[in-house]
Formats: sequence, C-alpha cells, structure tokens
Amino acid sequence: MTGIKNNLPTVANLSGTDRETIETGLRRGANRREVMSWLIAAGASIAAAGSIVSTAQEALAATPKKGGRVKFASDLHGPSDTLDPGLNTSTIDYTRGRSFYNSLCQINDDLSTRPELAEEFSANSDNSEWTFKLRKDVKFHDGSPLTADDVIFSMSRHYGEKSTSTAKTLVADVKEWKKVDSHTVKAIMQGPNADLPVILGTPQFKIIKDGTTDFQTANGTGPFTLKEFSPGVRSIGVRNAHYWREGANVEEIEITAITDKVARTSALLSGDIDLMQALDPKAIRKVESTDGVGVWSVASGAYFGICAMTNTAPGNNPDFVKALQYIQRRKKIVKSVLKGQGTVGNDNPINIAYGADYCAGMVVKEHDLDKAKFHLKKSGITAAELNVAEVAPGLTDTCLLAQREAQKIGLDLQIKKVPNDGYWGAVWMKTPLNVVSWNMRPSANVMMNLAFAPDATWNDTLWKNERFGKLLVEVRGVTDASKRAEMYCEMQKMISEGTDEFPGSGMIIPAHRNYVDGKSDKVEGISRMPLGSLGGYEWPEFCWRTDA
Amino acid sequence: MQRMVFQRILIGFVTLWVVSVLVFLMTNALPGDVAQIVLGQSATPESLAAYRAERGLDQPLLFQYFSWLGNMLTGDLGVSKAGGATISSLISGRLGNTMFLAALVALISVPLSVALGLLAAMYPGTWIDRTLTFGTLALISVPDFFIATFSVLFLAVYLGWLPAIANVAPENTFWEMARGIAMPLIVLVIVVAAQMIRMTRAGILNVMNSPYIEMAILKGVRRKRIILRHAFFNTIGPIVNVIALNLAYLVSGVVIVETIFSYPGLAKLMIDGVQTRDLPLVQACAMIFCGTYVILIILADVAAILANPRLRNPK
Amino acid sequence: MSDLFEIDNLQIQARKEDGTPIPIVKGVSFNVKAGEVVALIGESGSGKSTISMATMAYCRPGLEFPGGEVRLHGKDVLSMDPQDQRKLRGNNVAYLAQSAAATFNPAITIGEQVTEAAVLHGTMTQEEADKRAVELYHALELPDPDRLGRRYPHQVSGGQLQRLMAAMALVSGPDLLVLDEPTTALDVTTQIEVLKAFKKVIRDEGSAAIYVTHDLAVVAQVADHIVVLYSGEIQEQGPTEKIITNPTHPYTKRLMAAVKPTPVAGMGELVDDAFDRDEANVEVRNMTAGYGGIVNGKPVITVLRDINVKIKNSHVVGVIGESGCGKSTLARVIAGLLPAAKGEIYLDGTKLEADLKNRSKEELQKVQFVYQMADTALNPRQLIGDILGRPIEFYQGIKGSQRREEVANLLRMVELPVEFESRYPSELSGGQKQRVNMARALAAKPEIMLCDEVTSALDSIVSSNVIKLLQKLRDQTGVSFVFISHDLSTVGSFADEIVVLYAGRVVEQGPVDEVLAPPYHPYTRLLISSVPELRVGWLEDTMQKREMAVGIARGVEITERGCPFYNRCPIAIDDVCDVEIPPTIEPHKDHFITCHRSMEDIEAAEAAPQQILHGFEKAAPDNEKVA
Amino acid sequence: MTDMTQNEIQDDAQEKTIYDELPDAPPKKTLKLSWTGKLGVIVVAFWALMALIGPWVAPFDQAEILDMDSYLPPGAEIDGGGTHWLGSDNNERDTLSRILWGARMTVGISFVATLLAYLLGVTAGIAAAVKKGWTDMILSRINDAILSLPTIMLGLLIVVALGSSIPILIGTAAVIYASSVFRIARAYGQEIMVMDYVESAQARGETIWWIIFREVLPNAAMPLATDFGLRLVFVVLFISSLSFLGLGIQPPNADWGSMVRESLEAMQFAEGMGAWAPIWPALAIASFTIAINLIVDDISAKSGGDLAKKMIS
Repeated sequence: MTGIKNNLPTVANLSGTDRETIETGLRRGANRREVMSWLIAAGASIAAAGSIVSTAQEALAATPKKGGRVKFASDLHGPSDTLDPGLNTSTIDYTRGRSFYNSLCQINDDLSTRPELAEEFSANSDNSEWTFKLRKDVKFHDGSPLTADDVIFSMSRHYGEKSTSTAKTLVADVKEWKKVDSHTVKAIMQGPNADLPVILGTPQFKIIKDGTTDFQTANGTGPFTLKEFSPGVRSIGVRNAHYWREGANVEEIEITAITDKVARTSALLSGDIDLMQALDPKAIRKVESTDGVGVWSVASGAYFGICAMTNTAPGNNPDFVKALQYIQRRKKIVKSVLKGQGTVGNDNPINIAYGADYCAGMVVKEHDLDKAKFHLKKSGITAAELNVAEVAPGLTDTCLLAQREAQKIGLDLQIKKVPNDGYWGAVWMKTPLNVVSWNMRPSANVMMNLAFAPDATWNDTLWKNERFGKLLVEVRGVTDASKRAEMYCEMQKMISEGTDEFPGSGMIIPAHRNYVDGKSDKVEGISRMPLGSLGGYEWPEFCWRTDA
Repeated sequence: MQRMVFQRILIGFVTLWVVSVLVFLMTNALPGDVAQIVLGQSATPESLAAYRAERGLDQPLLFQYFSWLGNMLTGDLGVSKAGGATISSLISGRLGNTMFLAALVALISVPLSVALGLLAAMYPGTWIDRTLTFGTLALISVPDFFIATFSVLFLAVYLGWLPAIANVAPENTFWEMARGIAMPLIVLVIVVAAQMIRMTRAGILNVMNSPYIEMAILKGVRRKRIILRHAFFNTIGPIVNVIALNLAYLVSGVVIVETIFSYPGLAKLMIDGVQTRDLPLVQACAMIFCGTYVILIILADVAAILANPRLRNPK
Repeated sequence: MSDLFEIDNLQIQARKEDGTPIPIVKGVSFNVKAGEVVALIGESGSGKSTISMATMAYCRPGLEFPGGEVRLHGKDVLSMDPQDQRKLRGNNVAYLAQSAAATFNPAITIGEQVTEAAVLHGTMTQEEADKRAVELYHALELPDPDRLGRRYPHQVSGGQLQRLMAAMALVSGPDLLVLDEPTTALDVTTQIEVLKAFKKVIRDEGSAAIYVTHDLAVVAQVADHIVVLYSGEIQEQGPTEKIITNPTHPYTKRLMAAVKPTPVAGMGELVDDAFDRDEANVEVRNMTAGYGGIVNGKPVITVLRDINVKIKNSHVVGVIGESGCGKSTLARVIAGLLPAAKGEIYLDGTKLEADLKNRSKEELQKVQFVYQMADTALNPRQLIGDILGRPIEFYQGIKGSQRREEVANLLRMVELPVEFESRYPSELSGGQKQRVNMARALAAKPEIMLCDEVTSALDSIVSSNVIKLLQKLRDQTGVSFVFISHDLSTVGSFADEIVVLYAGRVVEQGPVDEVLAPPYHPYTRLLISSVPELRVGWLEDTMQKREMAVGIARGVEITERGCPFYNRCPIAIDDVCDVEIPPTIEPHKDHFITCHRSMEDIEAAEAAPQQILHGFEKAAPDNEKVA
Repeated sequence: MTDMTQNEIQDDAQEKTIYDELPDAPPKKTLKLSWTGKLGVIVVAFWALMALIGPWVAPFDQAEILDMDSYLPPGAEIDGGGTHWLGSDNNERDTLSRILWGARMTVGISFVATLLAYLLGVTAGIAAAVKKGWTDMILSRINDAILSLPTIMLGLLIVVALGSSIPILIGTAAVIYASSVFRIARAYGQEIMVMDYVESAQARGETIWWIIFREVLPNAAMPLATDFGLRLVFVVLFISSLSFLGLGIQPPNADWGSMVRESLEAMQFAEGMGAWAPIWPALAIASFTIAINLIVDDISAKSGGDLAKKMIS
C-alpha cells in the first residue's frame, strides 16, 4: 500500500519561484484573497489557487498551539445518534467515536497503519494469526485501566446472532479472539488476511469498557471526555487531561450537525462553526474567495453510481448496462457536478486512491452515443425506471444528466426520486435500477469483498461471479506484487466490463468523489486520510487553533 | 360554561386518541423500519434481526401499540427505538426550546399583528392599508424557506450582524441567547404576523357590516373608537382562534425554520422520528402537538366566551 | 327660517354597474318645526329610511347625494366637512333604529352605549351622562333604572331595548330625533308600552322628531304632521288630523284601507259550505312539547303544555298570542318538525308519528308548513319554477311539460305572473315571495296548511292582499288552515275559530265571533285593546284603562303552577291564581275560557273595569322580570 | 311590474294595485373588480394560459442541460445559440423555460389538488352538518386529528409511505387541505341547515343527498369559492415545503417550489445576477398567489370595507 496522489496541485509541485512568492507573501501577512489573486493572475484556476494557498498555509503554520474550542457541523444527526461504536454509520457518529474512544490500530494518510491502543501488532508468516500487545498506561475516562478483557469484549460485540454491529462482515474471517495475557490478545483467522490492522482502524472497532451496555454516555479511552450528549442537538467533549499520549490540542470540541447545506455553508462563512462536513462542490468558489475559510478536499476512492440489478430486467441484459455506461459524460460529471473535486470513474470501484491495487492499464470508457445506441438496440430495451435518492452529493444531477443522454439514444429513462430515509432498506438492492454511494474502504480487497463478492451481503447488483469470488480470497495470500497486480486487474475488469461469457457487475460508476469539506483558516492540523470526511475523522485529537 | 369547557376537554382526549391511532397506522405504512434506517447501508439480515429483538420491534404491531398506550397513560414515554435514549430526555430540552421560541414569537407577533391589522382596518383603501395588505400578501406568498435562507445570507453572512445558526445552549449568556435566537425569531414573526394581520383586518371589516357599527357612526363616534371599542371586542373570538392556530403552528409546524437555523426544536425531532421510523418518538411528539392544539383551541374558546358577554353572563 | 329643520329638494341615488345613476329619492322637501313630530309614511322601497338618515348627512354604502339641501338651523349639513358632520350626529340629531337588538353592540354595556354620544361630543362628563341616563330610564319606565346601565344588551327584553335606544338617542338632548320604524318588530302590547314611553319623552324633552313607519295607526298616535312617500317621492303631506280624516291622495287612501280594524265579532267573512266541514281533519290531544331534549318525560324547556286543539275540515283555526307563547311551536309539532314530548296528533283519525322522519310520504304531503319569512323559506339558489315544481314532482311524480303546466296553475292561483317561473326569489318583492311560499305548500295538494305568521313581516297593504288571497284559496280548495299570528285583527278577519295561547297554555278557544265578543279572557281583552286604532288620541284613551296599565307593564312569565297570566291580570285572585291551575269554563258551546273567575266576575269586569279589586298596586314595577 | 305609474287606474281584474310592491333589494350588483382585482385576474389568467401552452412557448425543454456552468446570469448567451433570459439553474437548465413549464406542474397540480380537497372536504363537511349525531362526531374527530398534526409532517408520512408521484402529491395535498375545507364547509352547512328552506325540504321527505346537493351546497358555493382561492395558495406553498424535504415534484419536471428550493444555494455563491436564480421562481409563486389573493380580497372585503370607509376620523 503506497501513498495516494492528491489530484490537486500542491505547493510541492509548484515552481520554486511561485512557492517562494506565496510563502513570503503569507509570512508578511498577506491575506488569502491577495495571494489567490496573484495565483489566478498567474493562470491558476480558482479551485487550484485555493488549494495551493491552503497547503501553503498548512505548511507554514506547523506548530500546534494549545487551547481553544472547535465547533464542527456534520450534515446529518437525529434521534439515532449513538455512542455505541458498533452502531456507528454516520460521519457525526464516527467523529464522536474518534473523540471519545480509541482503536487498536490507527490508519495513516497513506492507508498504512500505526499502533494506537495496541503498542505493537504482528502477524504470523501467512497473515492468518495476528497478535496485539496493548499499552499498559491507558485508562478509561472512569479511571479504570485498559486490559485485554476490554478488547475481547469490544470485539465480541461484532459476532453472534445478537450482534447489531454494522461492521460485522469486515471481521467475519476472524475465527476467534483470544486473550493471551492481561495485555495481549490474539486474532485467529479463518484464512490469511493482511488487511486486519486497517480494518481494525475503521470506526466501528473502537475499544469500550468490558461489560458496557449503556451508551448514553461514552466511557472510552479517547482524547476527550464526554460533557454533553444530546442526540440530534449536539455533543460536547472536554480535553482528557489524563490521556495516554500527548492528547488533544483544543480544550473543548462541540460536535453538531446542520442538515441544510446552504445553512451549513452560511454558518461556516459567518464564522459560527469552524469545521463543516460535506461542502457542496458548487460552493467551493465562494468559500475559496472568502477570507478566513477554506476548502479541505481529499481525493479518495469513494464513489457513487447506478446499480443495474443483474438478477432481473433490465440489468440482466449486459447490453443495456453497456448502453448506460456509454452514455455517461464522465468528464462533465467531474467538472460540473463535482466541480473538479473528483476523478473520472470507469465503472470500477477501485481507483488510483487505492494505490498499487488499482488496475491502471484499463481504458476509460468515453462518452460514445453511437456505441450506446448500438448496445441499446441490441438489448431491445426502450424504457426503464431509475430510483434515485441523493445519498451522495451530485448523484441526482448525475442521473438527470444520464436521463438527458438516454433520451438522445432513444431510451426513456424515468427518474423516480425517493427520499433518503428508508432508501437502504426499501429501494437499494430491491428495485431493478437504483443508485448507491460507497465511502472509500481501507483496501481494495475490503471494498470488493463488501460489495462484489458473490456471497457479499451488500452486493449492490446481486452479481454472482464465482471466479471473481475465488480470486478475491486467493489474492489475500499472494505476496508477489506483480502476480497480485495481475489478479486485481482481472477482477476489476470483470466488474467493469465482464466477458462475453460472464457479464460485468451491472455497476455504472461515472466518478469517484473527493471528500470536500470546509474549514476555518484558524483551525489547523487536519489530516488527509482519505477514508472519510475531514481526513478520515482524525482531526479531533490533532487539530489546533491558530488563535488559541 | 364549565360544562362547555369540560366537553371540549373530553373531545380533546378523543382527538388525542384518534391521532395516536392515525400516527401509528401511518408510521407503520412507511417503507422500512427503524432497524433498517439505523443500520442503513450496512444492514445485514442478521444484524437487522438482532436490532429488532433488542428494541422489541419483533413483537406484533398491536402489542406494540397497546404497550405504548399503556405506558403513555402511566406517564412513561418510552425509549427511542433509534438511539436508545429515553424519549423524555430527547424531548425535554427541545420542548423547552420550542416553547421558548413560540412564546417569544407570540409575544412579539400577536400585539404587532393585531395592532397592524387594526391599523389597516381603520384606514381601508388608504396607502397604509394597501401597503400592509400588499406587504403581508407578499410575505405569505413566498415559501418560508426562501425567507429564512435569505435572512441568513443577508443578516449573518453579508452583514455579519447575527449568527447563522440559532445558538441556544444552557451555558450561553443572555446576550448570546438573544443574538442566537434573533434570526429564527425574526423569520417566524414575519411568517406568522403576515397571516394574523390579514385575519385581524378581515375580521374587523367583517364586523364593520353590523348595524351597531352604523349606529356608532350615526352617534358620531370617532373612527378610532369605532374600531377599538365597537368592532374589536366583537372580533376577539375569531381573532383569538386565528392566534391559537398560529401558535399551534409555531409549536408543531416550524420544521423549515428549525432546520435552516439548526434550532433544536420539537418539529424537527418529529420529522427525524418519522425519517428514522422511531415510532415511540413520533407518537410522543404527535401527542404533544395534538395536545397543544387541543389546549390552544380550548383556550381560544374560553377567551371567546370571556370576550362575549352573551356567553359570559347568561340571562 | 322659522323651522328647525328643512329638507329641500333632497335627492339620493345609487349607481348601476355602468355608472348610470338610479334615483332612490327624487326631490323630497319637507320641514320640521321645533317640538314637532313629523311622520314619514310609506312602504318598503319608498325611500323613507334613506331620507331619515340623510338628516345626519349619512347614506348607506353605495348611495350618494347628487343634489338638494338638508338644513339644520338653516345650515346645510350635506355640504359640511366630515368632522362637523360627525359632531352633528348623536349630538344635534339622534337616531333610533328599527331593530334595537341588532343596533346595540352586544359586547358593550348598555350604560356605556347610552352615554357614549354625550360623553364623546363633550356635552357632558361621564358622571353627568350617567345621571341623565338614569333619569331617562325612569322617564321611560324601565325596570331597575339604577343598575340597568351595567347590563349587557342580551340581558334585557326587546321592548326594553327599544326604549333604551330612545334613552341613547335622547341622552345628549338632540334638537332632532329620527325614529326609524321603532315599534314595527314588537308585539302589540309591547308596542303600546314603547309608544307611550316615546311620546312622553319627546314631549318632555321638547325635541323635534321624524318618525318613520308604514303603519298609519301608529302614526296617528304620535305625529303632528304626516308625509306620505311612495317610491322616493312625496305623495301627500299635511297635519295628522287632516290626513287621517280626509286623505286626498289615492295612495294615502290605500294606506288607510289597509289599516287593521279593531277585532270585533263578525269581522270575518262567512264561508259557504261547499266542503264537508264537520269531520276533524287534525286533532291535537293533551300535547306537551318543548326544547332541550326530554328528561323524566318532560322537555327541559317546556314551551307548550296540555294543548287540545281540533281543526275541522276546511276550517281556519287562528292561533294568537305574543312572541314566545308557543304558537309557532304548535304548528311545528303538528308538522312533526318538533316531536311532541307527550300527547297525540291525529290526521283524519289516524295517529301521526311525532317525528316527521317516521311519517309516510302521504302524511307529509297532507300537512304542509308555510314559514313566516319567505326570505329564508325559499332557497335563494333555486328558480321559482323549481321551488314550486319540486313538490309536484316529489309527491305526484309529475314531470316535464306537465309539471310546468302545474307550476303555471299554481302561480296563477296565487295571482303571480307565469313568467316568474324563471326568476330567483331575490328578484321578487316581499309579498310576491310570500305568495310563492304559499304556492309551494299548495303544490303538495295538502289537506291542511300551517301558516306561521305569514303576514307579520309584510307592509300593511301587502299584508291585507295576502289575507285576501288566503281567503280565496280557502274558498277554492277546501284546505284547512292553522293560521298563526300575533295580530288579532288579521286572525279575526280570516279564521273560523281562534285559539288564544299564553305562555304555552290555551287561555281561550272557540268560534271567532264568540272569542271576539264578551265575555273575554282578561288576556284576550288586553290583546284586543292593544290594537292601535286609526284615530288621534287612541293611545291616551287606551292608557286610561286599568288593565292596560297592569297588562303592559309586565312581561310574560312561564310558570309551572297557577295561571300564567296571573302577574298581568287585572282581576287576579291572590293565593288562588298564582297557585292553582285555572279551570276551564264554557260560556257557550265550544267556547272555552280558562280562568278562576266565574263568568259573572268576568262580565262584571267588562262592565266596570276600574272597580275590580286586585293586588297589582302592591307589586312595584321593578319586580318585573328583566328578560 | 314596476314600470306602472301612479296615474294608472285601479281596474285590474286581479286586484292589482296602482301602487305596486317595490322589489325588496336594490338592483343586484354584479361583481365589479377594482384595478387590483383586475390585475389579479390578468396575472392568474396569464399563468393559467402558461399552464396550458407553457411548454410550447418556452425557448427550451425543461430538462435540457445547455451549458457547462451553473447559475448563469440573466442574458447569458448559450454556447449552442440562444439566450438565458432569466439565467440558468444548478443543472445548467434555462430558468425561463423551466418557469414556463413549471406553470403546468405548479398551477395544475395545486388546482387539481385543491379541487379534490374541496370535493372531499365539502362532501364530508356538509354531510356532517346534515346528518349530525355520530356521523358528525366521527368525521369531526378524524378531521381534528388531521388538523392537529403539522401539515408538513402529514405530507411526509403520506408521501414517504406511498412514494412521490404526481397523483400521490395531489392526493396528499387534497387529504390534508380537505380537513380545513371540512371545517368551513361544516360551519356553512350548519348555518344553512337551520334555514327554513332546508327544513322545508326535510319536511317534504327529501333524501339526504337532495338536501346536500340541491339545498345546502348551492348556497355555500359562493363563500366556498372565495376560500378556494386561498386554499389554492396554501397548496402551492405546501408542495414547495415538501420539496424542502425532497418530496416534491420529481425531476426533471419543473415546479416553482422545487426550483426555489434547489437554487437557494445560488444566493450564497453564484456570481452577479446568477444569484437571482431562486428569485425568479419565487416571483412566479408570489405573482400567482398574490394575484389570487387580490381577487379574493376584492370580492370578500367589499362589504365591510364600504361601511368602514364611511367612518370619519
């Protein structure tokens, strides 16, 4: 797993003189807008200029200050807000989880892992047994020390019939969690899996106190202690003075949500919040050009797309799927729907953000109405109904664009807009044509295992390709890089295009989206980990205020 | 009169019960259940089953309804099926917020709109009347989310006078509180007052048809006195009724304002409850709204009785 | 310029859609001298109310003054600026409207409303005004004058409100008083009481007055000068004495002819016996009825008690009594609109169900009800043709051109042009509507028609025409009638038999010529003496009579025990009449009087009305029930 | 009859008098609108016309994505030829065209929904007034229940349960607003029920349907028609509120409320006149609703206003 490439220009790849100009300008106290105007004058786009300035400011202001308060607004909250890590599904839950709890392992910006509560972790030779040694100086907020029992309890919540965990499938291949001694636990796997540490770095696997059943409060080991938790209103965390490592920079964080995107952006612009999740791509220009706030965009493998169920018409007709794929105006979607904050997709869930596992050699499908017409004619289909919920920003617009293009090839693509709530239970995987959005997963294997394995619970299109399934398991034990790359490439081609014999997955993935969030210039120390908003929810412990 | 009020209260309870049945049936007709919503995209059949078992959702619907009804009657609102918090804890703070905002809006808008409505009725056809009529019309003719968003952009983002979101937290100082609540207050006053001004004006002009108004004119009574003393007292009944309906709206119907200003109130909670299929929460909110409505209507009736000597002092 | 008030060539007009004027008042001139009462007399549409309001420079919305002058003390009020006009109203000129019940603001105390004008115009302080108001209450013989001001309008009776309006008008001592039909809506006994009060205060205060009415007999009692109006023009004017003794104009003569005669025996027309008139058509036995549901076999509010009435074939039974006595209820019970609580009703010998819902279509057809107010009885959204055609179609199944033919016959029968078929009720005059109203009942080809005060809302000429029509219908069709009215002379001229109701009980009943001839029940006597006569001085003469003094000073009391008329009866026997239900005496066959007094006593009372001993002097007027 | 003069002689066989009864009421005034009312009629007529012919008048299709940039200001030239007279929206569609297309959705749907609400509300309301007793009790309690719940929540419940399609939107708005109509219709019904002509029909033995449709309804028609206009406005706003929750008219169909909702963001970040994107559809809503109210005001405020004007300060 190698580092990812940010698709935005950074200070690093600017010419030396440009960089110097910017840095000296900033040091002299030039404001953002001035610097941006220099850059734009030099020919940079506004978005690029904004990003350059942000990166430059980031590099410039490197020494964290202590103290202050940070207010973060997510996009959704409500009565289902929970402090139970196992039930976490939303950004606001993940952010809270990161504030009040810790994991065994922590994911770096490049998707490699580092120890967190596990002082060190190691696998046996074929990655089928992992041992985690716990730190001995860790205390829960109630003062009790962290022991192996807490870890075993936390992990056991992801198993069994009574488990309501939203991540149980991720660790389904761990046969047993074994306590070795008071501060050592062992995971015995069903087969080799090199990805276990990154999986354990994902939000649901936070360590809670042994025997915890009441989640109205959070007794974790995290950098903040819970001061207030009002579901659907706000949560407040106070810096944990007895944290086991250096600890948070800010004294207090407030975690809330503003569901209306215009209101959320307004709150950022007016300085009422410091960090906001999910900035509408169209508002980027405005945020970039406003003093005191900036855009935090992190390229990722997250994607959205149209699912054509392969077990029923029209998705069971590969030509129909191909027609839908060829009418996608992928570049336009990236440019005007995502406002450049994304990358072109190739009906492949894996992109460059996953590093070496991405099959770079595949030819990206161009917008080609002739080919689309050809396939549509072959399929004999003239009308279809697509269920759309705006589960990712820009999804509806993307579908509307598809609707227009479909009309041009003689396909009457009806768009039925359905509400977000209830979408996953009633529409997704149940109606012939629907949409999906996936966050980036810690590895290509995890991603494909979740959504494309023949027996996967969340196989979007109920696509069953036995050979794909076999390869997916086999590749976990392969250590040879080129062999591995070859196998991943074959799998990605199966998903994207299929063969004459075995049709593709039925997924139409026109684009991968960046995580685009907004932040005040006064808040620094946000990471670029690409697994979630604002650098993979890592900010609470590490952010700091420049005005503290 | 007591008998009448008692009758209304009894009818109110029947209405409450009908609402509980109606809401129960409707929420159960929604696609998906709370387990599916909470677990969302990451639901598996097993985790759904486990969630349902844990929250008692696997019991028959009728049983759920009657156990809810039973608990409700003993004052136990139950536990949120979505987050597990007790409903009373979810509601208590928000109820306070909602009532606080509604009360403030009412305090400002009721006198304001009655005064402006009277003013318009006093000078029908003049520029005052036309300005008020047209202004209130324009305000009720635009969707409220437009007014709310526009105010945020203008007052908070462009002028920077007020916060964009409503900050009401216990630790806030009075000044912070006042600033924090100013924006939703302004928007709601505008929305509600426009309606009430129109109704007050219409109510007065309606009474202006009566022979006793003509008599007052023929007694040489001044315009101001005709409106304030002769017409207004006979319009109190309908005006109070409109006020009650508007107050009920302030308690239950201000979803859009609560959403845009991120004001933690009951209306948004109920919408969230519907969206997460959190039946006990929806039921509890519905009961509060219906109860508020019933109480306000009864109060309006009582006010109308008190304002009407015919009902106040029977022969 | 000796006259207080001059109206000079006054014109008032409305405007059509296209702006062309419609004259309403067409150049009217008359004068009012100080202390003089001028009556404006005419029927609906004559413009009399419009003219009366012009005295205050006021006209109803939609009207305007295109010309003429209205001078008070020689100064034209129409051309004054609005502020001065306002100061005039309620101060120099005061107005008394027709319906006090509608004119008093229900939400303001009587005292405030009475004194408002005086206080607002600054002629006196609130205390002075209150004091003067109380004086006026005394002068107007209102009950409980010291506390009356604190009451609300709904807490006093209609007659009292009417007098209170006079107080309201007089409080600031106006130069001119405008009275717009102030007694038209009142019962005869109440009317006398109000007239008497008005006449007294007008004389005492010395103000001039304009008295607007359609009733010449009333005018004769109060006016010095009469102005006869028709369609916005003066037909004739002159001193009262001259006009009523020697009218010259044909229209005045017509008005004179329509004045109701004093009810006496033999006033009705004899009916030829073309129809079998012996069988009882409808019979009411021991009937008790009321409102508010039935508790313990009795209605919560009992309106009628133990009523026995027999209506023979082709007979007209007149039911008479004051408002609230239950006479309309009787008709409603027979029609089944209000199910009786007790007792039976027989139609042609068969018992009828109490509730009309349980009656058969034939039974419904045979009993038809004619409402008092044609305005509310005729659906304003249906054509006359449909209103009349529906019962024909409904009961007889006649449709199409045949139905049209029947409708035309009906219209001819009630003396209306056949073209009215395609008109809406609002396009007809009051009398015409009332004819349609009766035609609708006739359309069912009924055996009996229950006519509830069908002439009460009509002007005198129209009313007498309607009566003539009814007589004709009776002669032609042989339908029986129950004719309900508060007006004894109307009943007397039309009915075969009369039932006198008082407070829900029958006090006298019998053939018309016997009821209208002595011996009378004291109440019947009161009613007869209360009908105004068309002669100057009648009011004063009548007020001399003792039974009038006691009879009109008190109101109706509905009692459970004793005689209901006890508190107003000049020959009541204390401890008997107020305790025991009176027995029925039968001076002639089929003539019943319900009274504790013997025939001899009653006849003696007739002969020397002032010598009968009774206890009424002891009962001070303020014992009167204020309701 | 009224054209006879007083000089005509009284010799009519039918005893007609020379002094005929004068008609009770002054000649009926047909409805005359003031200039504001007339303006209202013109605007409403314009939108009604657009509801019929909008798609043919509009320069572009409502769903046509024309440019590469969103929220272009009014007057912007389109690459493929033509002009955005009112700018473009978030999906680079022509705002003017969408407003013209949207007339059909907004005006049409609201009209049909209000009509249905009336059908439902008036029938039930008058039935409750006529039948009284248990029918009234049951209908009134259900109605109270619907009234006591916030409309937007009811809308959410129904639309989410049944899916957002035009027939369901219409049905939802109809059911919700039928409850207010019910109240009014019942009140008028009760008022009319005590009229003698209704009693007279009952005494004749007419059926309940005759009484509802022939006696009561025609008399409640005028006040109900006035209310119809206001109710229509509420339905327009209600459907746009639903669009706030994402439940309004489905894309690519344009309706004014959704257009405002979707382009609200433009006020935040679009440049120049592009920020007016939500204002054009808002103006369309406002012009339509204000116009209706102007007409309604003109009709209903006539009576009281006249006497009020007679007051002298």
